[in-house]
Amino acid sequence: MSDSCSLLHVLHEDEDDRHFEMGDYQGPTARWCSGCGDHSVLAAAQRLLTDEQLKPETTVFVSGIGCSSRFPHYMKTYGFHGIHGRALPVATGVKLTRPELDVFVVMGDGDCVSIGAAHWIHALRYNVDMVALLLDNNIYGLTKKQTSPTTPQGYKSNTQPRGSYLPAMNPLEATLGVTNASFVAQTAEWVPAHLFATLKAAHQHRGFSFVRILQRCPHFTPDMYSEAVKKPALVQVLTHPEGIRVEGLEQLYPNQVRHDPADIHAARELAEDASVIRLGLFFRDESRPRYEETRALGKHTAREKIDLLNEEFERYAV
Amino acid sequence: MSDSCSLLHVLHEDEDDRHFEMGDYQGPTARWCSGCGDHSVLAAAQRLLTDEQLKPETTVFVSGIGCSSRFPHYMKTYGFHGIHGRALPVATGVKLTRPELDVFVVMGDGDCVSIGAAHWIHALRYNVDMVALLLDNNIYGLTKKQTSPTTPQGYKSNTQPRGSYLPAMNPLEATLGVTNASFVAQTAEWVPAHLFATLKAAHQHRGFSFVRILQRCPHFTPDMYSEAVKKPALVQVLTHPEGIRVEGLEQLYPNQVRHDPADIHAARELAEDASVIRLGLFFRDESRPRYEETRALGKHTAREKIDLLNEEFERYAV
Amino acid sequence: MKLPTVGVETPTDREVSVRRVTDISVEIVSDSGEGAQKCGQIFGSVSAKMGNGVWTVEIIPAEVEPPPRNPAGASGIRIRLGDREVTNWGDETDVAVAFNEQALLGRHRLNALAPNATILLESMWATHPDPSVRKQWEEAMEELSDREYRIIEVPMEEQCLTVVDNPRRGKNMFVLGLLSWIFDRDLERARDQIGHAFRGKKAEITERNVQLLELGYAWGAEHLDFRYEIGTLEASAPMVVMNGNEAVALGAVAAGLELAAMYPITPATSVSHMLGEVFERYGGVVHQAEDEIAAAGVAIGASYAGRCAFTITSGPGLALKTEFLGLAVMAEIPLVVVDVQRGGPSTGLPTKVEQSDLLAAMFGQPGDAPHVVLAPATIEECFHVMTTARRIAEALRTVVVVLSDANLATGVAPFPRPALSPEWQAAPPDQRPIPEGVKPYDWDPRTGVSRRFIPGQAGGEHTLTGLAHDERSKVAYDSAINERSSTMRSRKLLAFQHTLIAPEVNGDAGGGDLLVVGWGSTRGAIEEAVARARAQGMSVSSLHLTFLSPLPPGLKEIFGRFRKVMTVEINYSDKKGDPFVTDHNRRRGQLSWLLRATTLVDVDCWTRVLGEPLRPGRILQAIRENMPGGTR
Amino acid sequence: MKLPTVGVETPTDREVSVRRVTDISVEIVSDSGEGAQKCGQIFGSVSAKMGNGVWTVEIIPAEVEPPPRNPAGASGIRIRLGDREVTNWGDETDVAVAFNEQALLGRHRLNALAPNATILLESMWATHPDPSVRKQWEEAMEELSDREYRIIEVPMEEQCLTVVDNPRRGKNMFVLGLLSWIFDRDLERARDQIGHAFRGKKAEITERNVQLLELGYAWGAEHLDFRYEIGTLEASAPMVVMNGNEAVALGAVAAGLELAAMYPITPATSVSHMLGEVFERYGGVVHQAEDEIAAAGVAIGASYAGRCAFTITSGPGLALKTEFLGLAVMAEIPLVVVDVQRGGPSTGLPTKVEQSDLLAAMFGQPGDAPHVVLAPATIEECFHVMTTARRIAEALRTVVVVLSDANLATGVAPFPRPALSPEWQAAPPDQRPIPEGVKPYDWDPRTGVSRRFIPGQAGGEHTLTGLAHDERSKVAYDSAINERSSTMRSRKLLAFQHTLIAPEVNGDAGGGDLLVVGWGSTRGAIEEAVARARAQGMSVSSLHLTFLSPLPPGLKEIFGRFRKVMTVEINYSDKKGDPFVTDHNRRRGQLSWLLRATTLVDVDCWTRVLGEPLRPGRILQAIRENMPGGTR
Ligand SMILES: Cc1ncc(C[n+]2csc(CCOP(=O)(O)OP(=O)(O)O)c2C)c(N)n1
Ligand SMILES: Cc1ncc(C[n+]2csc(CCOP(=O)(O)OP(=O)(O)O)c2C)c(N)n1
Ligand code: SF4
Ligand code: SF4
Ligand SMILES: [Mg+2]
Ligand SMILES: [Mg+2]
Repeated sequence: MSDSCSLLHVLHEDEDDRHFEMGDYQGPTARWCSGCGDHSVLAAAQRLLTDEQLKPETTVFVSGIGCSSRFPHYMKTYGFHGIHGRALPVATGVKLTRPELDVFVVMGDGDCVSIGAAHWIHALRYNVDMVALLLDNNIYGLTKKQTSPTTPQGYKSNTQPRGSYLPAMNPLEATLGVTNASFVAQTAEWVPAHLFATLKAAHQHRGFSFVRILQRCPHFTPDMYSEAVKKPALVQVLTHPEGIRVEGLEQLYPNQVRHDPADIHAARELAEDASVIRLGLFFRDESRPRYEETRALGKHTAREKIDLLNEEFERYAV
Repeated sequence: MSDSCSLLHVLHEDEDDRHFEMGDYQGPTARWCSGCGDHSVLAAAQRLLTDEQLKPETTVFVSGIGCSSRFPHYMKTYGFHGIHGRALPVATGVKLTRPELDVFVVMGDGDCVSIGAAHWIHALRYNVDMVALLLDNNIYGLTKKQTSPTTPQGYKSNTQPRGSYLPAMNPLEATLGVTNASFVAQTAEWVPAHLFATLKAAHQHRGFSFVRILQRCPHFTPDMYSEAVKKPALVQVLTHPEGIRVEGLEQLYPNQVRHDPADIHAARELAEDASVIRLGLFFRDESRPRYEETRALGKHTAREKIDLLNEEFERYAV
Repeated sequence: MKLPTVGVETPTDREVSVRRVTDISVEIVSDSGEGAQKCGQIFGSVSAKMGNGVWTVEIIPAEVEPPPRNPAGASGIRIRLGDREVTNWGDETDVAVAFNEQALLGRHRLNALAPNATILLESMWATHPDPSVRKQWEEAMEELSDREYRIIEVPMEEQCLTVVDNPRRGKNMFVLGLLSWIFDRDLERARDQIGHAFRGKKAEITERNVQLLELGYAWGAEHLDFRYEIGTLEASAPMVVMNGNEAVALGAVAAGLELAAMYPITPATSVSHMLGEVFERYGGVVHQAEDEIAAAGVAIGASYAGRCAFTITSGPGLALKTEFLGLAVMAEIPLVVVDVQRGGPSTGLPTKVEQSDLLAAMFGQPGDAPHVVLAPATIEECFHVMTTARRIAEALRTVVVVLSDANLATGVAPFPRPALSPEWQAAPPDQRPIPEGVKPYDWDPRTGVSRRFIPGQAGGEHTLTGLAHDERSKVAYDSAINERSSTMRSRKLLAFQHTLIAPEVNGDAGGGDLLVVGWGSTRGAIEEAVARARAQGMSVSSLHLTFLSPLPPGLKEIFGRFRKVMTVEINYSDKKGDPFVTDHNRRRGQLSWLLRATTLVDVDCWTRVLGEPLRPGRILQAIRENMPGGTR
Repeated sequence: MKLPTVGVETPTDREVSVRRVTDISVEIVSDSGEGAQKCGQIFGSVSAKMGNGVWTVEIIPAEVEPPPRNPAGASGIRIRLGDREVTNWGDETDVAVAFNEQALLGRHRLNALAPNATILLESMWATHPDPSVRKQWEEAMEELSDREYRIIEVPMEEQCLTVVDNPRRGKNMFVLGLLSWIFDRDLERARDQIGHAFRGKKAEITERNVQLLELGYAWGAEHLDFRYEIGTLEASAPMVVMNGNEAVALGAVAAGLELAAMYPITPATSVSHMLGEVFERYGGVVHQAEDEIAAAGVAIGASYAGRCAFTITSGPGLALKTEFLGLAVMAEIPLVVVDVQRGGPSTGLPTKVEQSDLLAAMFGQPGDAPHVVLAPATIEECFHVMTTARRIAEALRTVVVVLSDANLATGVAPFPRPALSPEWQAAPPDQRPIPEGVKPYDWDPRTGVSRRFIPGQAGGEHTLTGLAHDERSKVAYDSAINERSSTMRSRKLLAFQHTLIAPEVNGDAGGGDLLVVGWGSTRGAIEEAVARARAQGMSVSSLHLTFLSPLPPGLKEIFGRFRKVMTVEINYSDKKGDPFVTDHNRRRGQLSWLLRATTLVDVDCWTRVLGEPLRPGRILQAIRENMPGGTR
C-alpha cells in the first residue's frame, strides 16, 4: 500500500484496555418472527464475541439477502448486508486485504446452497480464514416459502405445491467433497450450548470454517424440526477429544458417537446417513493451505513502488 | 402444448430405415491445435453416435465457451454453443421439454468447475437424463493459459506465474459429494477404447452421466499428461462386471483394481487418492429420482387448456 | 384529546346519516397475521360483484412477521370503490379500520389517510392492563390529533369473544361485517365469498366466520351513525377480478406458454406460486432454478428446443440475466422475459413500486442487442401482454421484455373476462424436414426475419452460436458478415416498428398546452389526474406508451401539437432548481430520456420515487405546476 | 499470372530506388506460431528508438492454433511508421511480408492491403512437392492478380536453412533483417532488442537469431531494388512504448491500486497477465476469481475494507457484474471497473474492437444507479486513467467504469514516460476513530458526498446495505428517505459535473460546416481524417469526449456553432435509406443517442462494426459524404 499504509497498521496495534460486555455487541432489536431460530444464533454470536473479547470495530459480519442475512444489522460491529448469494466473495475481498479483521459470514440455505453455490464451493477451496455460518431452515424465508435445495423431498412449498421433487441436498456431504475444505461442523440453534461451542471452535480454527446450523422457521415450516426438538433421541452428538466438547450435553443428548474429525472417510459416512440428526465437528485439518498465506498484500511505500515502476519503465523505454 | 403438439410427437415416431455412417455425424474439420485431445473425444463421440445409430436431427450437443466448447460445430447434429459456464441450464431446458432428444453437454474445466460450478452441482442433483462431458485439460485453453480450478498446485500460468496457489480441485470427489448424483466416471482421451466404452456406458445410463475426460493440451501444457501417456503404470483401471468393460485393456494397462460402482464410499476413497490416475466407473445408481420424471410437460390441446382456463376464471369471476 | 367516542346508544336515539359518494377509499390495517387482507379481499370481491368499480392494494410490511403493534409493521389492504371503473389506488383513505393504534399511526405517518378520515379503532388498547401499552395509546392519540380525523372506538375483541375463543383469528370477519353495514353490502354474497375463502377447511370454520360477519353487521347497525351509498355500474360483459401477477400467470397459460423458469424474487414470485398451482393441471412446468442465470438458460434451452418458455424476475434478477439476453438476441432465440419492477437500485425497496428498469431492459446488454420492450398498463393488459409478447418473440426470433411492476402485481381490479382463442396457443414452427439449401439464418433482406429451425427437423442440423456467424450459423470473423448480421438483427425491429400504430391521445388530439406522457402502470392515475385537470379547465391531455422499444410512430408529430410535453414516471430525476442542476446535466426520467433522443423535442419530466404508486391528486398538482404560462 | 519475380541479379545490375515517405504501413503475416509478431515488435521498437512515430497492432486469429496455410488463420502484425507521432493503425498496408500465400490471401480478402502494395512472399510453396499446395498457390495468385500488387518471391526457408535446422523458428528474424535493409534500420539497436527478447534463454539462441537478422539484411541488400526513407522526430522527453493493456496495468500500480480481481476474458486478460508478473513485486495481488460476479464481489469487499481495488473484464463479464455494480452505487462503495470492449453482442468477436458497451455501462443496472463512465483515447491515457478513476471513485464513493477497447488493448505506441507522483497512491481515508454523532451517510446536502467509514474505525460500526437506507445506514422504507437518498446519490454526479471543463475543439473552435464527435480509442483516426479533410479545404472540426457520464459542460453551445454534428463510433447504427429506416425509428450510434437526449441537437452518426479499428481514410470519406451542402 501507499505511504500512509504503515499508519493504518500501527493504529490497529494500539494498546487497548477496553473490556466488552454482551451489550457492546448488541445492535437494535432483531425483527425476526418470534420463535425464529435466527435469534438464538444472534445470541450465540454475541456471546462468542464477548467470550473472545473481539473488538467491535475490527469484527465484520458479511451476509447476503434473506431473513438470516439481516443478521449484521442486529450486531454492533461492522456489517455488510450485500446481495443474494454473494456474501462469500465480499468476505474474501475483506479478509484477503485486511487479514487483521475478524470476518464472519452469515448465509441462508437459498443464499449459500442455491444461488451462491459456486462461491460456496470455491470459498471452501480457497480456505481463507473466516467463519461461515449456513442458517439452514430448509426453506426460503424472506420471499415466503419457496423450496430450497435443502428442503426435504415431498415437503410442500409455494413453488412446489405438490412437494419438493428431489431429495434434499446435503450440505455437509457436498462440503466434504471439496478439495481443501478444512473445517466442517453441524449444530442446531435449539441446542445453545452446542451452538456456542461450535462457533467457538470455528472461530479458533485457522482457515475457512463451515458451520451448518439447523434453524427453525416457525412461520413457514413449524413442523420441520419440531420432532427433533422434542425428542433428543433423534439427535446424535459427535464426540472426540479433538472435536467440539460441551460439558454435560450427554445428559440431554445421550445418543452420542465417537468421531475423529481427522477422519474424512468416516466424516463422509456420518454426513451421508440421514437416519438421525448429527451435531458436531465432522472434519478439521489445520494443515490445509490457506489462500491468503500466499496472497497477502505487501507493505510497500509509495516511494518504493515508484522506484520499482521506474525500473519497469526501463523495459519499455524507447 | 397446443393443438399441433401431437403432430410434433407423431413426426418423431415416423418409421425410419436410415442407416448412419460415421460420416453422417462429421461436421467441418475441427480447428483445434494438432495433437489436441479434443480431437479424440470428437472421434469417440462420432463413433458412439454411429454405434447407437442416433438420428442426427434428434441429437443435440450443448456447450459453453472454450476450446472444448467448439465441439458442437464439428458435429453434424444440432448444436448449441452458448455462453461460458452455462451449458448445463441450457441443456436442462432442452431435455426437460423435449425428452425424446438425445442431449450431450461438452464443457471445459473452467467452464464447468469454475464459472459454471453452481450449475454443475445442481445438474448433478436434478439428475436429468443426459451425458455431460468435462474435457479437463487443467488449464484455460482458449484464453491462453490461465490457472483453472483443476490446475495442479505449483503449475505456472499467465495469471499465476509463480504457480497455482492451491491444490487442484478434484471434480470426482466434488461430484460424489452431491446428493442425487447418479453416474460418475473418469476416462482419458489417449485411451480411445476406454473413452469410447465410457461414453457408451454414460449414454446408456438413465439419468445425468458425468464423465471427466482427462485431456491433453499440447499447446499450453504439453507436460501435463506426458508421463501418464508414456507410462501406463501410472494409470489404474477400475474393473467390475457392473463397471466399464473394455476388452483387452488389461494388456495395455495391467494396473487394475476391482471396484463396485454401487459402493459410494469406496468410490470416494478411490477418487480422493491422487497417487495414480484412475479410469473407470466410480459410481452409478439408476434408482436415483430424475427431475424430469415429475416435471414433464403435458400434452393438453389448446381446447383442453381453454376449457381449464375457463374453469379457472370461475374462481375469479365477479 | 378529542376522541369522539360512540356511546352506548340505542338505534332510535341516533340519526344515521347516509352519504352519497361516487368514489371512496377504505383501508383495513392490523398487525401481520390478523387477516386484514383477507377481510379486504372479500369486501372488494363483494363490491365488484355488486357492480362497483374496485381497486385493491395490499399493504405489506418488509419483514415476514414484524414485531406487533409497530408503526413500521402495519399490514393491511386498501380498497377503492367507485360508481364506475376504478383504475388506480387513488389518493388518501376516507374510511379506515385499525386493529390497533400503532398500525394506524404507521398509515398516518405515510400520509395515507385523508385529513378528515373516519376511523374505526379497536378500543381494547386504551384500557390495556400493561401501562406501557396505555402510554403508547395516549401518545398515539396525541400525534393523531393534529388532523381532523373522526375516530370511533369499537370493542372488536370484546365482541368477537362472544363467538370465538381466539379473537385474533376472527376480528377480520367482524370488521367485514362492520364494513358491510356501512356500505350496505349484500350479505349473501359475503357469505358466499367466505365459503369460497375457507373451501377445503372444516365447515364449522366457515360457519364461525359467517357468525362473526353477522355480529359485525349487527354491531354496526346498532351503534354507528353513518353509512355510505355508492352507485353501481351494470357490467356489460362478464368480469373477472384478480391482481396483475395472477393475470400474468393465467395470461401465460392462455398464450400457450409451457415452461416458466424462475428464481424467487419479490414482487415477481407470486406469478410462479400461481403457476405452481395451475400449470400442473395444464401440462405446464414451473422450474425453480438454482439462480436467475440458470432460469434464463433453461427458458432459452426450452425455446431453442421449440417449446414456449418464459422467465420472470425483478430488477436484481434481470441484472443477472443480462448475459443470456445478449445470447438470445445474437443467436435469435425467442424469449419472453417478465420483469416485475420494484424499487431500486440494488435490493432497494423489494416490495414497493418503481419504473426504473426501462433503460436497463433496453440497453443493459453489452454490444448491440436490439430487442422488444413493452409494458402493460392495466391488470387486463397483464393478461393479454403474454400472448402479444410470445407472438412477437417468435415472429421476430428475439427477446421481448415485459415490464410490469409492483403496483400492477399487487393491485386487484375487475376486467372483462377474456374470450380465449386457441390461436393464441398456436404451436411453434412445424417440424417438417428442412428443405435442402435453406439456411438457419436465411435472413429476409427486407425484414431481417428468418425461419426458425428446431431440433428434430431433419436437414436442419447446425450449431447455434453467440459468436459472430454467417447465414449458415458458422463462426465468422469477416467484417462484411458482422455488419450484415448486425443489420439484420436490427432490421427486425425496424420492420416491426413499421407495423405499430401511433398511440391515441387521451383528451384533445388536436393539441393544447400540456401533454403528459406515461408508460406502464401509471396509466390509470395519470388519466384520472388529466380528467380532473380538464374538468378544472386546464388544457392538458395524455399519451400512454405500451411499446418502448421500438417506439410507436407519430410521437414527434403529436408532441408538436402541444406547448409542453412532460413525462410522469415512478423513477428518479434531478429536480430543476436543485443545487448544480442545469438543463445540460440534469438526470431525467427514463422515458423522457428516450423521447428526447428520439424526437429532439424538449420533453420535461415529473417523477417521484416514493415507493408507492403515484396518487392522481399529486399528478394533478404537478400538472398545475407545469402548465406552460402557469395556471396556478 | 503476372508475377514480377526478382531474378538472380548482381547488385551492380540493379538500380535501387529510394522512396521518401512521411508515413508507411508494414505488415508481417504467417501461420500462428511462426513468430511474425515478435519480428514486428522488434521492428517497431527499433523504429521508435530511432525517432519514428509508431503504431503497432497484432493480427490475432480466433483459434489458439488454427490449421496452417489457411486464410482465416492469418496471424501477424501491422506496424505503421511516421515521421511524427502516429496515433492509429492507418488505412492499408504498403509493404507486406507473408510466410505463405494463404495468410496473404486472408489479408487481401479483408482489404487490408493497399491496391499497389509491395509484397515479399516466401517462394517455397510455388514448387512444393505436394501438388495440392501448388494448386492452392496458383489459385491464390489468380485471386491476388486483380490488384496491382508487386509480389516479390523470397526464398526465406532456403536462406534460413543455411543457418538453422528448423527454419520455422528463424524465418521471423530473417524477415526482420530484410525489413531492416528496406527501411535502413539501425542494426545495432535490432541486435539489442533481440538480446532483450531472448533474455533468460541460452546465449547461442540470441546469437543464432542475430545471424539470421544479418542474413536477411544481406539478402535484401543483394536482391531488392527498393528502399524507403522516413524522417524522424527528436523526442523532446524520454518515451516508453507499450500497448494499452500494459499501460492499464502499470497505471494501476502508479494509482496505488492494490488488488486486481478478475476472471480471464479476451481482450482484457493480458492486463492481469502483466499484473500477475509485476504486482507481486509491488505488494499487489491479482485474484483470479471463480467467475466475474465473484471478481466484482472481491473487489468490492476489498474496497469496503479500505483497500484500493479494481476489477477488469470485457462485455460478457460486464454483464455478469451488473448486479454488483448496482450494490456499489447504492451502498456508496468506491469501485473501479475496467471494461476492455470487444465485438458484441454476446460472445461476438472476442478479439476484435467495438465501442458498443457505452449504454450498457451507463444504464445497465436496474434501478437508478448514477455513476461515472469515462474512456481513455490513447495508450498514454490508458496509463493515467487509472489514477483519475481511482480518485473519482473514492472522492464520490461510487463506481467508475473505464471503457477501453481491443484497439487500445493491443495497439502499441510510444508516449512520454510518466513522471510518477506519490500522491497518486495516497491512502484511503484515515483510520482514526469516528467522532460521536458522525453518521455513515452524512451526506453533504449540496454535493451528496459523505465521509467513508472503514472497518477498524472505532465508533463507526454500522451495517452497510443494498436496501434503501437512511443516513445511519438503517434499512428504511420511508418515502421521504428514499427520495432523499436517491437525490444524494445523483447529486454527487451533478457536483462532479460542475468541476469538469468543456472539451476543446480540434480544428476550428469558432465553428464551421461539420463537427465530428468521438470518444475512446478512435481519437487518433478521427483527428487524422479531420486534418486530411481540412487540408482538402473542408470546414470540419472534431471534438473528443473523455467523460461520458456525466458529460462535460458546453456541448450544446459548441454544437451550435456547426451546421452539422455527427458522431463517429465503432458500434452499430441503422443506415439512412435502408428499408424501413425513418428519422424516428433509426437505431443510432450510442454516443449520438446520449448527445441527442442531452442537447436536443440533431446529432447524426456514422458508425461501422467491421471488427477492426476505423481507418482514417474511411472516416475521411464519411466526412466528405456528410458535409452539409455536400463537398462530394
Ligand atoms: C438476485 C436476487 N434474487 C432473488 C432475490 C430474492 N430473495 C431474497 S432472499 C431470498 C431467499 C431467502 O432464502 P434463504 O437464503 O434460505 O434465507 P432465509 O430467508 O430462509 O433466511 C430470495 C430468493 C434477491 N433479493 N436477489
Ligand atoms: C462470461 C465470460 N467470461 C469469460 C469468458 C472468456 N473465456 C472464454 S473460454 C474461457 C475458459 C476456457 O477454459 P476452459 O473452460 O477450461 O476450456 P478450454 O479452452 O480449456 O477447453 C474463458 C475464461 C467468456 N467468454 N465469457
Ligand atoms: S420467516 Fe422464518 S426464517 Fe424468516 S424471520 Fe420468520 S421464522 Fe425466521
Ligand atoms: S489450446 Fe490446448 S485445448 Fe485449445 S485447441 Fe489447442 S491444444 Fe486444444
Ligand atoms: Mg432459508
Ligand atoms: Mg480447460
